[in-house]
Amino acid sequence: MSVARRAFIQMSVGATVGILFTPTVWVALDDVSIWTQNWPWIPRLKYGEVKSVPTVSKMCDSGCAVKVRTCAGEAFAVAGNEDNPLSGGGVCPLCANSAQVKNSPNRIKTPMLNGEEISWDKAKEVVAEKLDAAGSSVAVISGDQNGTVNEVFSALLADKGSDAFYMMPCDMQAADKAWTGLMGGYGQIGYDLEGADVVLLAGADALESWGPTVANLKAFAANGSGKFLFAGPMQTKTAAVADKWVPVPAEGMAAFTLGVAYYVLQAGMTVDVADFAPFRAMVMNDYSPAKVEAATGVKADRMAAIAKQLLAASNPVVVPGGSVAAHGAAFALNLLLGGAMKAVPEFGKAVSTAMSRSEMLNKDILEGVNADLLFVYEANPAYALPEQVKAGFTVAFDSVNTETTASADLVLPTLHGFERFDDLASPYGVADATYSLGVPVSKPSVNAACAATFVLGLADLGFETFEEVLEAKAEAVGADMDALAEGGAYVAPGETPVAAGLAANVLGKAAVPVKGSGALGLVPYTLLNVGTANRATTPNAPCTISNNQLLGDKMVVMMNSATAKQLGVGVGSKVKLSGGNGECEALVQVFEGVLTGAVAAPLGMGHTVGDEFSKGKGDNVYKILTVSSEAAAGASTWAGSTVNVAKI
Amino acid sequence: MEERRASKRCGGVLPFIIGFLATCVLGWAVIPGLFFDKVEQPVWFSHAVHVDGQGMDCESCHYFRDDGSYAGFPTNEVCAECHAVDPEEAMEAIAEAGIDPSDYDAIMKAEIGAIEDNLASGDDDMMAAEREYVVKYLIQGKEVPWLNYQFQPDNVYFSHAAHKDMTIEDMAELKKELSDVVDPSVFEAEEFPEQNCNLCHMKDIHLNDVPPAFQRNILSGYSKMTMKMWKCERCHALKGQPNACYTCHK
Amino acid sequence: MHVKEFKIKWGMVIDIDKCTGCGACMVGCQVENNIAPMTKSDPYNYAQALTKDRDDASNKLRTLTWMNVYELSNGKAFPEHETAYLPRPCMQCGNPACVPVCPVVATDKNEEGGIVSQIYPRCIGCRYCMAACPYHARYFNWWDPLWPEGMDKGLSPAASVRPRGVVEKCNFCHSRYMEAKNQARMDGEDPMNLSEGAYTTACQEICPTGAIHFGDLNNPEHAVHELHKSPNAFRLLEKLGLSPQVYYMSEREWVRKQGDNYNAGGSGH
Amino acid sequence: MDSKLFPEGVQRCGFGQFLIWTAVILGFFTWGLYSAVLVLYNGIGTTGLDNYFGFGAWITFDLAVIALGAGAFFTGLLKYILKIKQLEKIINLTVVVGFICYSGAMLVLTLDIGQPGRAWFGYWHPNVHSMLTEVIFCITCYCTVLIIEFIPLVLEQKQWNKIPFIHALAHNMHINMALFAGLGAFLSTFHQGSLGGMYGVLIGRPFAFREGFFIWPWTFFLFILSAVGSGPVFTVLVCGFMEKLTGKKLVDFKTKALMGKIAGTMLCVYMFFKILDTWAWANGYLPSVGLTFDQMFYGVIYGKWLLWTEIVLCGVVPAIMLITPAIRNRPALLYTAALLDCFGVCVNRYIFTVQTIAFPVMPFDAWQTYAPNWVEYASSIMIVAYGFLVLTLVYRYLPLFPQERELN
Repeated sequence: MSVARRAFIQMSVGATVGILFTPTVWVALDDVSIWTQNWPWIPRLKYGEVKSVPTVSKMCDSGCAVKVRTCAGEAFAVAGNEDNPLSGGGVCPLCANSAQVKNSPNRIKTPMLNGEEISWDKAKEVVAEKLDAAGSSVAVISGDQNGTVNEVFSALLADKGSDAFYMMPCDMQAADKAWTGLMGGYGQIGYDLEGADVVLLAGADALESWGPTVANLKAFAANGSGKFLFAGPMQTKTAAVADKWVPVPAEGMAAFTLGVAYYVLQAGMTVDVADFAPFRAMVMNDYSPAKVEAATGVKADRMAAIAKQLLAASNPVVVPGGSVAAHGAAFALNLLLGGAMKAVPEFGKAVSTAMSRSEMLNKDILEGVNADLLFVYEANPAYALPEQVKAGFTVAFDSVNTETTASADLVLPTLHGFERFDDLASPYGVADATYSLGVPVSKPSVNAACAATFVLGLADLGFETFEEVLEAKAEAVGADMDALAEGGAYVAPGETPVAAGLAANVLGKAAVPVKGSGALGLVPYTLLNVGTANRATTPNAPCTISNNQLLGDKMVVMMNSATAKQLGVGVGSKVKLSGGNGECEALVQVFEGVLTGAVAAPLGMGHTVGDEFSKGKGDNVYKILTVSSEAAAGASTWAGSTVNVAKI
Repeated sequence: MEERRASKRCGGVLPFIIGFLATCVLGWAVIPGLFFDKVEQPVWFSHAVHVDGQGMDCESCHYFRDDGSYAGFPTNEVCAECHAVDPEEAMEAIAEAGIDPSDYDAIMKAEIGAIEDNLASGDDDMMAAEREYVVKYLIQGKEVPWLNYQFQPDNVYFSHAAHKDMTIEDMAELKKELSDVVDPSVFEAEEFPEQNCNLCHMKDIHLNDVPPAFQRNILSGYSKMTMKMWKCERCHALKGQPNACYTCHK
Repeated sequence: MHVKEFKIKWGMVIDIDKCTGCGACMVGCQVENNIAPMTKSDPYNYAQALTKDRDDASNKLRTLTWMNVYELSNGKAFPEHETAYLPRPCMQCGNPACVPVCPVVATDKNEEGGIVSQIYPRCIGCRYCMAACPYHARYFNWWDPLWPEGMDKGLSPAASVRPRGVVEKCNFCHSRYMEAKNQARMDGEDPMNLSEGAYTTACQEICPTGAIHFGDLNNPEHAVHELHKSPNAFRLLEKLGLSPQVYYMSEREWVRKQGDNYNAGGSGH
Repeated sequence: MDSKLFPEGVQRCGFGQFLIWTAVILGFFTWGLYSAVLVLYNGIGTTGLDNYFGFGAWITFDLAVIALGAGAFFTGLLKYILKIKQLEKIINLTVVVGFICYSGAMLVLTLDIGQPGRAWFGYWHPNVHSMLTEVIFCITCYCTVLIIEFIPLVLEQKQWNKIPFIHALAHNMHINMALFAGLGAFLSTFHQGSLGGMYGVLIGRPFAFREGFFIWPWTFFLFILSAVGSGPVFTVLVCGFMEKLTGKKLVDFKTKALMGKIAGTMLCVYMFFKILDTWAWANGYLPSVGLTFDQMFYGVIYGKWLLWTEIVLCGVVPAIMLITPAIRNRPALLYTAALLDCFGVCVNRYIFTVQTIAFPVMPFDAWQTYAPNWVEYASSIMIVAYGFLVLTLVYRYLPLFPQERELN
């Protein structure tokens, strides 16, 4: 061993010892651990003034009144708006994630014509040209149930001589058909859930997805002494907190309601309408408890007990869901009981040539749409109604990519709810006429525009911008624009409902349960965190979706153990559900809260377009729903859908 | 054989000592400096010009909001109260002049009236700095990415409101115990300033004309002046304040 | 058993009979506390391609949900079946199982208010606290937090973004406590005697049915003070002696029993 | 080729054969290294662990190898402190095995913690109440002790030992080895105990929680006993395996039988207390918190068979076999008993690690199951490969077995 090498080794040892006597190693160790606290690939926070700005969010069907929390002007969270009766401080799980959707990569960034990016001017040219060519063969499908944007679209249709305004299927439509159509009533039906002392939710999943959900939940919470009964084919989340769950098949809901009405009539309750006698006779003859029990499987004494509870109550209300007949039966029962059902007067129109809400609800989308030019506004018919909608040229307005925008000829990005003016006029179900306004909170982050303003540029409807329309609307409502912008709602009390008749002859026929030919009843259910027909689930919501709906990428359907035994399946079995014109794949979960002989499947999954949180997750149950015609009521319904289940 | 062994022994100590001393010197004198990058502030901001020259207060820019949060660095909105260049007007003028709005140098050279007429500075250097701020940030609607000498990472929660009533005078009693935490000269002034900023922030920053470079740790990204946890803890302990984790972390 | 007591004791009383399990609290919590949405792929990490995908939200054993809603069943067959939903934040135990086990004092119960802290920069990620917590209230960052392109600009200023490899849990939105104290200081009030509602958690604020009550259990002016003494109130796993600061309420006996099946008989451990 | 480096007077296989053998080991090692890199680069998400099973294969592996490595400190204790002369024939091997087990465990721990860059926090911010802190301290200190115990063996390498300084150093270290043996015994006893204590203190986990003595739950003492009841025979197994592999006699059977006797005695003591503990847990503690013994088990994966295997088949049976001279003195039966014993202690560590956290404490929660994925297997195999590699090199170049020359 040479001296040099040895010296080198010794020097190295010395150097090593030496460095330990300096801060170098220890500081480096410390810095490394600090580095692990602030890895450069971990996003940093931004700081600034934190504000809460009131506006409305329209992610869910009814819309939520919210306060958007911003930091340095950037929206980061959503809180409820205590000053607004639609919120009372609460938010639904979809709208709770609205700020994240605003920044989602799934936003449509710019107008697209057949997949090519185009300018807004070019888009306007294209639409104007198509509008000229289409003449009166123009249709609109709106995913907005209560916004003034519908007035603008319907006024455009009126301008072109068309009445083809369609709303996506909703209970509001069935209610309107029953109330104004069959029973000749006035106004929009509302339910005072807070003031009622007994609430029979006859198919209305009011505390999860039906109507103004957040307002319902607030009313439920505020209603300290009221009893809530839930009738439906499945123990939904509403049933979990209701005092009693009464298992009733969806197609039997009308018959069940009339079965309850039987006892109410027996107790001598009357309504002062022309066809009361035939109505009474119809119920007493055709819907005796024994007959209803035979048709629906609901025990007569169950109905008697419910009727007794309703009769004993001072302010009861029955809240229907499902078919037109179910709505009619419930309205008749409410009129008999004289309780907390309300008729909510419609607000004045901003655009004079626009349709009234009832007129907008008149057309039945389930019967099919066909037009040369179709406008789809923030709706997703290509997902929920793939077979019903046809058009020569489709213009889809939406803020995010959906099945509908993917298949549309022209895609026009709308501003996100927090970037635009919007409003909420009496969402269906509220007891009082309620008007709320939403104002922009953030600057647009993509090349989007206001859909209504775009439409106003296509025809002379008397306004230049949607903001002007909303000013006119506020004036028509009689509200103060500034107070509305600060988040307060304009409220006018609901009135006592008055009907021309009880539609005895129609109801008698329409209430007969009609079931499809499949082996099992299909119970489609909606959970807001899973999504609606128009809105897929949001980035943070999948964590809240239970393995009873989704397991991996597979949809989960639920049935009780008796049904599972009958089918020879168990927890985790893979099954194929076929019904309507389609098929779904799913895994089985045993849940005792489903009617025997029925299978419960979650709506809102199985998207083929969208972000990674919804795309390819589960299956689309809309494919296997069967549209059946309620011939007597002149409407169509999904109630009574059945499926065949095969093990795979 | 004897000789070799002797030389071996001798050689065993000397190289060792050389190595030891060399790294000791390196480790104390040279290496610590290598941990830091020097980064200049994005634009030249002179506290002296604003405070001395314009007679502004600290609170003009660094104030408490109504909710008790602290505004820290002023936003464009605050700056624009004096630097009254209308961004829209300026952008229009830039467009008219046919200049790309992201080509800062060209804009600064073009002497656009909408900008130049509203500059407040007197001498050329200051005017250049002000112009730079206006062109690069104000009219672009971008906030200036000021470098915070007292940078703290996101996991630290610091409440200015909780410290606002502390005075340097009170703290002077603890100057010995705090000698490693607070620059001792802060306690040596004849008359203590009204604000207590000097306790943690760069001393007498309001008199500063050319802001010093920000020394960024190459590994952790911290400022050389970032107050480490033990300093916060020392003072809290001395003042009888809680040192629970969530007192300062989030 | 040693229970740490403080003058202020922030606590929750959750009314199970009001909870519909809608999930708004979970979403509100994730948004407030910068919990990244669960994404399968990491476009910025090339080594991810070599191994398996990250987990998506359907894998409930890998999700990060400080607030988690459990579904309870009374175990009976149709039609006698009943369900209930039980939101589970961190229990902020008086005698936490997780605190004494942490080897590096990254979690502690040492602050006025009794909130169990969890300090991310200190945590070495040994997961001993997770093994110790019977409520599954502690979560591990299995992957780097990742927000889909552009979504990271809307982060909440309330909580630092945690790197992978550390444990985290609900802290009753602690930075809101700090903000409430700041506001009190600004208004010349006593930050150690906040009025009801001055400090709220994100889950409580967003809950549409107001099922979650929050306040100082020791302060007679706060609603939870009375609520937690209700005969229908109970705590999870009472008998293990962890002494949680989160209470539940239900009029349904089977729910109370499931919340604490150790309640029946015996003197407790 | 490298025969000059071999220990004095022994034969080793050819260099080519040695290279092939090493290459095979390195193959496994590289596979494990790849998984380790994935873990460090991507995070622990790559494993099969989850929020219910924060502890899994790695911790089980750690606890098992540390228990099996207990042969080092216990044999050291007997040899240097209690002066049982005969054990010097196997003491070198116990030290090497102990070193491999402990250093391997530490390598796995670096992977197992989410933030390896902060591993030193255990020293800088220790929580004196945490059993894990005790583990971190003792395990690192004891690993250092093992290195110190290992060094003289390395220094005795034939070529190095020719240097007078190294020769003297090795000699001096040998003389003072009793000190380190004592220190090692102290450290090791404590952390074997604190590993058990880690589970015993979990008040929220009725499966593992135990009352105890002062701050130590009973599991603290049970873990020490089970470790010393299995560590010595693990060394015997390693020795036997090496003999099979090399075709040479390395340690006389008398020594092995003595090791068996030592382990057997300790195992008997352990089984006595373990059975007592299990009984008291099932009949005393569990009912006191409203639980039953049956509720602690689930299906096949967490069935009672695990407990019976551990206590009866791999506990009582080997204990009887090892203390019965007639059985112990027959090689085949000694090895069988040793295998059962070692397997038993592994099962024990597995049950304490996994079943403890698998039991759903909240009544409405469900049992979850855990299976390690390839990443955890591969990284554990990496440590095994590392052990093989160290033993291979040590056997080839260091005078590991003082008896080798006379026995062959």
